[in-house]
Amino acid sequence: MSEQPDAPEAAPGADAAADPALFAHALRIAEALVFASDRPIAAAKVQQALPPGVDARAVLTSLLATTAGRPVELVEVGGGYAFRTAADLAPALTRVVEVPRKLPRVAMETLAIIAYHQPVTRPEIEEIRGAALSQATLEALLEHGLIAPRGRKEVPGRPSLWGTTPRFLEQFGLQGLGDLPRREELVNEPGGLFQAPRLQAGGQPQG
Amino acid sequence: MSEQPDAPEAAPGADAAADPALFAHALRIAEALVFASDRPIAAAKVQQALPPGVDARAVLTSLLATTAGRPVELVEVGGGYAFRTAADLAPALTRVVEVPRKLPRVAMETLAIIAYHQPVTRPEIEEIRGAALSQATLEALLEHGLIAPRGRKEVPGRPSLWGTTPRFLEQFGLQGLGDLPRREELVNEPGGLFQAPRLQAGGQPQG
Amino acid sequence: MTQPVMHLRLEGFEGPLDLLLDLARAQKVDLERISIIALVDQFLAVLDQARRVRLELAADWLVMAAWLAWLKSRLLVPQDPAEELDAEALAAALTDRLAELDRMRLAAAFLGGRQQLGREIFARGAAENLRVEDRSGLNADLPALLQAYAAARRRALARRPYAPKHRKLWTVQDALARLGGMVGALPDWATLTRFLPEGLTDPVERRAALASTLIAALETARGGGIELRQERAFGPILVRRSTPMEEALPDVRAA
Repeated sequence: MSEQPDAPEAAPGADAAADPALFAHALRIAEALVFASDRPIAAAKVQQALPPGVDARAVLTSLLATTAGRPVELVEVGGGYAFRTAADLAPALTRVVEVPRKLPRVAMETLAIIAYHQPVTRPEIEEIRGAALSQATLEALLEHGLIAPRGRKEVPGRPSLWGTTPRFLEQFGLQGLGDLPRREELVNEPGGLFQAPRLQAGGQPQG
Repeated sequence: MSEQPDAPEAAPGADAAADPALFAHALRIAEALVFASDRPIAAAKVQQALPPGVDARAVLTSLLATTAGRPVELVEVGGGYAFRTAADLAPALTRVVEVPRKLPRVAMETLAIIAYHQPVTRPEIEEIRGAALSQATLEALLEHGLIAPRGRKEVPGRPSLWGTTPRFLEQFGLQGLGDLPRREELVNEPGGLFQAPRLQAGGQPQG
Repeated sequence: MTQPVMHLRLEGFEGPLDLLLDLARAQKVDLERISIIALVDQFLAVLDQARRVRLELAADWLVMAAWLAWLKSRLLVPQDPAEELDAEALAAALTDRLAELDRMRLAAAFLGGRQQLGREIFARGAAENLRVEDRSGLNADLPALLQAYAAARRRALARRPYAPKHRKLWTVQDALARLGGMVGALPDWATLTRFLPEGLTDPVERRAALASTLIAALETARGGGIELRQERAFGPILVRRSTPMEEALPDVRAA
């Protein structure tokens, strides 16, 4: 692409250009070497494998041109050269594997508390979990579409109220919130100590 | 797309051949797919990536022909297809690539015995060699991935049975165990079984 | 280096079979025409030389030497024809073993002569991963959700400072008031437990109320307001309003 074989002013590759057979052999070596290398290979390293008098840069530049459009193309990456399958073949080659992720523990607990105590504010969630709640956790749940804001609570600061979404019901295979087991079945709440901020989610099967 | 209405008896590759553009696309996909991997890819696996109606074997056969003589050639090895550097480039490449140490003679003999007598127990190997086999030798072969246990022999002591791996075929560039010289061929030239102590069975497999 | 060549030579062999194979090769004849007797002589000669230089010989060498010597004697002077056949079969088995070892040596040479992956032939150094992982899905089910809720609550509760349970205790005064209020309406004997306050589910609170009510009943009985009766140990305690007219009746019964 860049080297003109008859360009007389081409400094480094000049003598190589004079011997096409030698240059062709160097091309073969360079191609095989880049192929065999386990990481992008620098021009200087390629140079070591080439016959004396052939400039690695000229060879690699030529190889860039000849492999362009091939199913596997030479590319320059990270200070070296490597072969990469052509981008247009990606749809035919890549196999998409679904790897469902687990929610982190904090997110799962937060989601459970929102499910049982909705609509509930962040400070209330922190009170119920007995631990601080990061914004990132709420955002992760939002991103998965599992929770949604449900207006604001009319107390100083007007904190957002959170509730679960239809996507939440779908994820956990619930017809409605009324399908959740009652809280008392899960935890022995000491009667007087813990005043539930909300009435029990299990009790009010709406939706 | 795949069936020719007027040629119902067409062989698998025939309809693909009828559409040169489709076949050319399949060639690109197959080349990229095999090139991307460092292990042999089975024809069946290639088939999955090809457009319907194009026969993988026909594509791979064509690819074997078109890449022959290239610095990186398609070869059939270990039950699949893989790209490998051309043999004539070895001297240039080994100047740059670090080459692992050769297996010692004992290990090579043990490997040969396992290849020909598999599945075989360690005492049986020792019987053939007429000498004790060190644990280190077996471990070296295991470490190289050339041999693998194949269950146990139902005799007193239940010794492990050993066999060669697909990696063994890859290492020595064999398509299958059938590529090994037949036992009769190992009894070499007339004039003396014991004449050539370490003959170079070398480069070419059998005819 | 004072050790003679033979020492080094024997050590170069992988056991007696290896030496036998080497000696057989030196005969430069076909396998079928190999002279077992000559082979035995050569083998024993090598071992003799080794002994002369005080080379320690491993047991398997000595076993092989003894066996070969025995084989040679049977081949030379068979005591009966059956034994001769036997010796010939053993000799044939030995040549078979030597031939098999030789084949395996050739097989090893075949493998060693091939161009090897990673030595002369190279594979793709940096394999490309063509798998794309779709991590957008969520791996969460209802049991996990419920466990998370229970775990969060348990932890939160465990973290709270310990506070003894608040008890609603039924005092003797309470019991006196309730007894006084209820007993007037009773037509006949009633069990003491009828005078307990309603809605007591906690067993501790219930036992405390029972004790208070009993004390209140005893107190009231002492004042003559009611009568108490228990027909057997641990039986129900019965209560009724005192009626002066029937005062004699308990005495009759008691008598």
